[in-house]
Amino acid sequence: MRNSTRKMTYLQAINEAQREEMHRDERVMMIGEDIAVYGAQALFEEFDEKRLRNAPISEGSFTGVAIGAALTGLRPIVDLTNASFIYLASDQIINQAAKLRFMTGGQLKVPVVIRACSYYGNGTAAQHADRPWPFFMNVPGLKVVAPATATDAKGLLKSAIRDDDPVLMFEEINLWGKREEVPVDEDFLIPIGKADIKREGSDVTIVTIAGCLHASLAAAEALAKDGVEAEVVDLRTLVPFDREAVLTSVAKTGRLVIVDNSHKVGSVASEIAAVVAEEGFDSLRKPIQRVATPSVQIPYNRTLEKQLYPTKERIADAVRAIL
Amino acid sequence: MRNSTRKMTYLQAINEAQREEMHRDERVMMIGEDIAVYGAQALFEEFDEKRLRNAPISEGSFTGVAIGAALTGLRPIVDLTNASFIYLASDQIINQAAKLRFMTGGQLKVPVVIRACSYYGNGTAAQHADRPWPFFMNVPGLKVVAPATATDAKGLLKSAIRDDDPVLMFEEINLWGKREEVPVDEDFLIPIGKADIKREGSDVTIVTIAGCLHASLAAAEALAKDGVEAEVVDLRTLVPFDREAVLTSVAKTGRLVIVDNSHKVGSVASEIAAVVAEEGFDSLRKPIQRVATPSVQIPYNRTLEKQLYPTKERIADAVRAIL
Amino acid sequence: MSLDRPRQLELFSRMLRIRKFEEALIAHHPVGHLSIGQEAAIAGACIALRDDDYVTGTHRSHGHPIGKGADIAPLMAEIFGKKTGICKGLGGSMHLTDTTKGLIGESAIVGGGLPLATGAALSAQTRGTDQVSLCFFGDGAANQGTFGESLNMASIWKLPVIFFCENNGYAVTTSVAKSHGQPDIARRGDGYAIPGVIVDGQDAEAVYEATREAVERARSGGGPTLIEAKTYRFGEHAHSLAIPISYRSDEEINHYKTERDPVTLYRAVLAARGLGADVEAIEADVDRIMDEAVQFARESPEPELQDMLDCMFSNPINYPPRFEGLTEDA
Amino acid sequence: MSLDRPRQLELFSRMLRIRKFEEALIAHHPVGHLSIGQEAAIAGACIALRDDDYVTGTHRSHGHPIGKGADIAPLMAEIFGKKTGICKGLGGSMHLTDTTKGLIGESAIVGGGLPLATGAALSAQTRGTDQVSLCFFGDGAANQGTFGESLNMASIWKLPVIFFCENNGYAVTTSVAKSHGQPDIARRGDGYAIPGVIVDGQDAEAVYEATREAVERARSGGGPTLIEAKTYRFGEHAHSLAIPISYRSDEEINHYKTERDPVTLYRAVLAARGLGADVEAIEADVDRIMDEAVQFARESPEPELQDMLDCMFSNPINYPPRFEGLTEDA
Ligand SMILES: Cc1ncc(C[n+]2csc(CCOP(=O)(O)OP(=O)(O)O)c2C)c(N)n1
Ligand SMILES: Cc1ncc(C[n+]2csc(CCOP(=O)(O)OP(=O)(O)O)c2C)c(N)n1
Ligand SMILES: [Mg+2]
Ligand SMILES: [Mg+2]
Repeated sequence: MRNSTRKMTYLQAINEAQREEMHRDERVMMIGEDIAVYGAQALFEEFDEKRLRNAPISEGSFTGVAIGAALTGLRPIVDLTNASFIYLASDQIINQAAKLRFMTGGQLKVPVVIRACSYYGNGTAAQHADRPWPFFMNVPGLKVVAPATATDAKGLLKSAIRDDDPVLMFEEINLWGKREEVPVDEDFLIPIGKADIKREGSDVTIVTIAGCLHASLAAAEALAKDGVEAEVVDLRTLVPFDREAVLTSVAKTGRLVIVDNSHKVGSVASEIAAVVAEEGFDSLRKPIQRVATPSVQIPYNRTLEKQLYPTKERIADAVRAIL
Repeated sequence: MRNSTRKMTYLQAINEAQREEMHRDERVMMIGEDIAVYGAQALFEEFDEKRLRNAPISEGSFTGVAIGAALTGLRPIVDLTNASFIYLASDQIINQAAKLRFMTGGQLKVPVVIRACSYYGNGTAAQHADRPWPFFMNVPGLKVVAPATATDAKGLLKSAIRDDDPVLMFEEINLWGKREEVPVDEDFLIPIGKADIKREGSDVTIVTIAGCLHASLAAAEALAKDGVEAEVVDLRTLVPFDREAVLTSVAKTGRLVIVDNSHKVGSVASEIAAVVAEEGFDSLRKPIQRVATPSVQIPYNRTLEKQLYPTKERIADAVRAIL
Repeated sequence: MSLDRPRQLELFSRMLRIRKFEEALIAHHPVGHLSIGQEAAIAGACIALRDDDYVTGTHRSHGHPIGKGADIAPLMAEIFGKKTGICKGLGGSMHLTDTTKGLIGESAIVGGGLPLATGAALSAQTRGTDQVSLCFFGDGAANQGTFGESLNMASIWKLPVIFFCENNGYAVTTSVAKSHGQPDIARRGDGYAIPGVIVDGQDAEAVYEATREAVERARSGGGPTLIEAKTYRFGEHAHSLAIPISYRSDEEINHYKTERDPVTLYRAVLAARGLGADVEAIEADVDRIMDEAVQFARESPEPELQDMLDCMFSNPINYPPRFEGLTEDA
Repeated sequence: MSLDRPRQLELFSRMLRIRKFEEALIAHHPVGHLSIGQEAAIAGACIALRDDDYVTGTHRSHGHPIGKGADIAPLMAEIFGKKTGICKGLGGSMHLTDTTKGLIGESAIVGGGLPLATGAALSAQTRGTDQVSLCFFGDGAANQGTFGESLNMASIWKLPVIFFCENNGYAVTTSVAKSHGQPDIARRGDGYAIPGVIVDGQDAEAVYEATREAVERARSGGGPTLIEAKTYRFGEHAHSLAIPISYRSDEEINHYKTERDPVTLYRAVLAARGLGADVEAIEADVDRIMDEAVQFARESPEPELQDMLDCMFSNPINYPPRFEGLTEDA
């Protein structure tokens, strides 16, 4: 049991995490629109409907309802489905969830998890294609995770559900289908705040955010053929991010490329670059490179959309530019 | 007339800008809660009430109403009063104002100005004390200004009102009372996107954001006594920010301190640091320093609050750390 | 006054164009949220408007511009993602917007159009025109906070806006019965002192009548109206969307398709009025329009990166920024 | 059942504590949004609740914890910004929250408490307790989108929540007449099939009666109620806030102060019932409590930076971060 694994997709891993935690702790519940449509349908056979709330289209308030429930003994998981809807809930997340414990002098706990998924390549266009993880970076009191593999998704979501503070989990639709062996141990957790070196290397550090891991690993393989060994640091947790892991790797390589699917300006990549420019400056041998999405809205036309996100090629080029 | 000035406060300069533009262009109007209370009362004597809409407490929708009016021939100024309320309007700002022109293939214009003010030192506590300018940095399609002087406030607000794209203007309550000579010329404008060197110097570059200008100038004077000449670059426009001005100054000084009242993580200061670490790396002689507000919510207790924001001393210390 | 014959035929033509436009999509480019089944509600409302009246819509956006009388080819090309599309291929299926017909945006953010339509009405009132604004929204959107906020502002300022709910009974898989405190959205108007009207959304002329009244009230300074058209979507929430659960019965679906098809129903009405020949002429005409539109869309070029950049700002400032790497990619 | 005498006296005592608490503030630490004039609405509602029932409040937060029976001294110390304050001096005047009395937050974001209270009710229902949740909100808050969203969810899930509107006629300078489609907020309940009740907010026992009924409905699974208490604030929106315009008449203010003072009115009722002596004992007692509270607040220490950091997270991770420079400043 302890070390056994099962092959499953990222989305299955998320639902396994939710299932296991709902069995383990009756305070855990879910709320969201049409949650059955987004993978949770199996849960309806196992759990009381009271713990699976199909919400009206009221993102602002059903997120607030979850926060209110978290203040009073439940441990809700909010499924916002598309990440572009999160702005509607941002007041409740920022002004309530992130502040209530502080404002009450520590009298309250806010154990709520908020899931949101970014969409790609389906022609959903600008109002359904945001990658808003940078938004919540600046808000003290929140934790933000963005796993790139099924194993990390299961382990981080379970840690988030067991955490007593508000945690945002960002997913990407093109990760949902990725399959791998995932630990079945019900107490398998990935700690919040710890990055993972997905590939060791000594020539350059590639810090990857959310789903960019996969293009980054591909770029690293391509670079290896030219004898360039890239270290791929999968951030996994965006807030608080693992500065030690990043700084240690940069101390070793002296070169840093940061890869992020969100728009470049004001991105998580910018924060990492800033921290390294402050704390790791002396080990930096070359300019930092951010590979991100340019400042343009996401178009409906898929040929255009494809060209905007970081690719294996753009990542490898960025590395070559600082060798 | 052309070059004559009048002494007025920052808030008076804002109201002058609004008055002049409402006289100049009958499409300009205002919407907000209790706008008469926030300095606009004089306008009620001069203009039709239809152009001064006292809104119900519905930030999300009255901002959307302004956007809808902007799409159909008006040029609204939204006064959100306290910047901590902007999250309620963020969906309309991000998913509508910033995207409508793009999503319609350029058929629409969105000439709307959205004002929001950050509060300090009044014991308003965490839900009334945010400095949310970083929040909108990551959104393509928005322009963001944050003037620090009455002259810049008047000139930038007038430019924002005449601009055909959505512009956010962030103010700070402790700037409202600052008085100086302000040009009275009704066509006096400060261009969006241009920084202003408020003090020349060759030893270190201090980039200041919003109201941090004043503590930064004070720090520069203190440093001058020790023979350290700081160049103070007042960013004025946060998006798109004047990268040329910043990079040119850093090329001259080789040292960069960035001062920002908002929380440090994911701040505008982080973005500037990232850009310089990419584009100005070779001219950097020392680590970049960000002087900002730590990752903690704003407390009611004023003695504690005071200690959180950048001060003349903290800025000077940051400079000395990299001499 | 009721519709004269030419307008009756135009109403039928617009309904049929919505139907045939989406049948053409299913055949040639199957994507999007289809309005099949809701044509009478859409066209019946739009036929009561002038070209210069404003309309906002939803993710289910195809019907609104067609109902308002927009040219078909640029709409088709848009869904094909082409440069000749009404939105240059940037907006797509959820955002078909033709400003020349008064459309000011189809919001794929559910509930997002309510304040925009209210703002357009405020604009007309402030500028002193007699334009009105009509907001299409769904039953699900009525649960978004913008609903109450917008109705309230429209009421206090007596704005010339018609809030038109296409109540098709479901929001994706969530029925009105399970998501609304009570099933009649029109009943929510009273809380804001706004008249709430329920109309049979499958009866084109009934929808026209209800909307005409509301438009007259709005144009004459009488303020907003909330209209709820009870209607039904024949297809799935979105074309080819896999729904793992069953949330409505086949009986229900079949009943609407066989007994309550708005196009069939209105066709019969017109035929009974002796307009059968005109109807057939319209049918032939609409088929031809769709064939030409599909061919136009097929043969049109795709947009380029520069088109995208050109649509970002009205007054670009340091844009596009070189450092973004975009121009290298381009 | 109506209030027995001990509860009547407790009700009066709570009303008087709110009044005297704020008079003590005016005398010794003049800040904040005062509830003077609204004591009957607040205490009358709270007296119908159990200690373990939940309450959310507003920026006008002083009355709610006092009405719910919280100890006075920690509330006073909080407003003085002291470490001994109920929120360690971090929350302040707009956030007086005592969780031991079921309070789960006073939202200074207008309308922000409506979903929180609804969520507390959902929590009670899901956990299978018979607790209820009461949400205090203002007339202005009824125009926030969270109002309709929260009422709707409470209705569809039959949640044990009481939406209690302190309608004092104004939101800062904006009258209900100018900001609401129609003046009765209770009338908005019908759109969600929620009973809407209007009660005289200056009559303590009338408020109690209306709330008791709503609480019984909620506890017995009957779902939510919307109560609108018509009341009045005697002072300015916030103490010592400069308002450049006049938005309500002196006649109106004086009428309420002289004819409709809830404390005076209820005192007379109790006196007429022969409880004059008990009332005087309470008055003496309350004066003493306030004097002690002010002294306690005065003599209490200020919070330190570490207290702040300790209240940020329940499970701190790499917190506080050294690089933030905070610990250097400390
Ligand atoms: C704010 C927001 N939340 C959720 C969604 C996802 N979504 C798209 S359509 C839809 C259902 C809308 O129902 P309704 O308003 O009745 O319109 P219909 O689809 O029935 O035409 C949902 C939930 C969205 N697009 N926007
Ligand atoms: C979201 C939000 N918008 C605006 C404000 C500023 N504000 C504070 S109190 C208030 C008036 C609230 O009126 P009402 O709900 O009637 O409560 P009352 O002050 O009358 O008790 C306003 C507009 C706020 N705190 N939050
Ligand atoms: Mg529907
Ligand atoms: Mg009020």
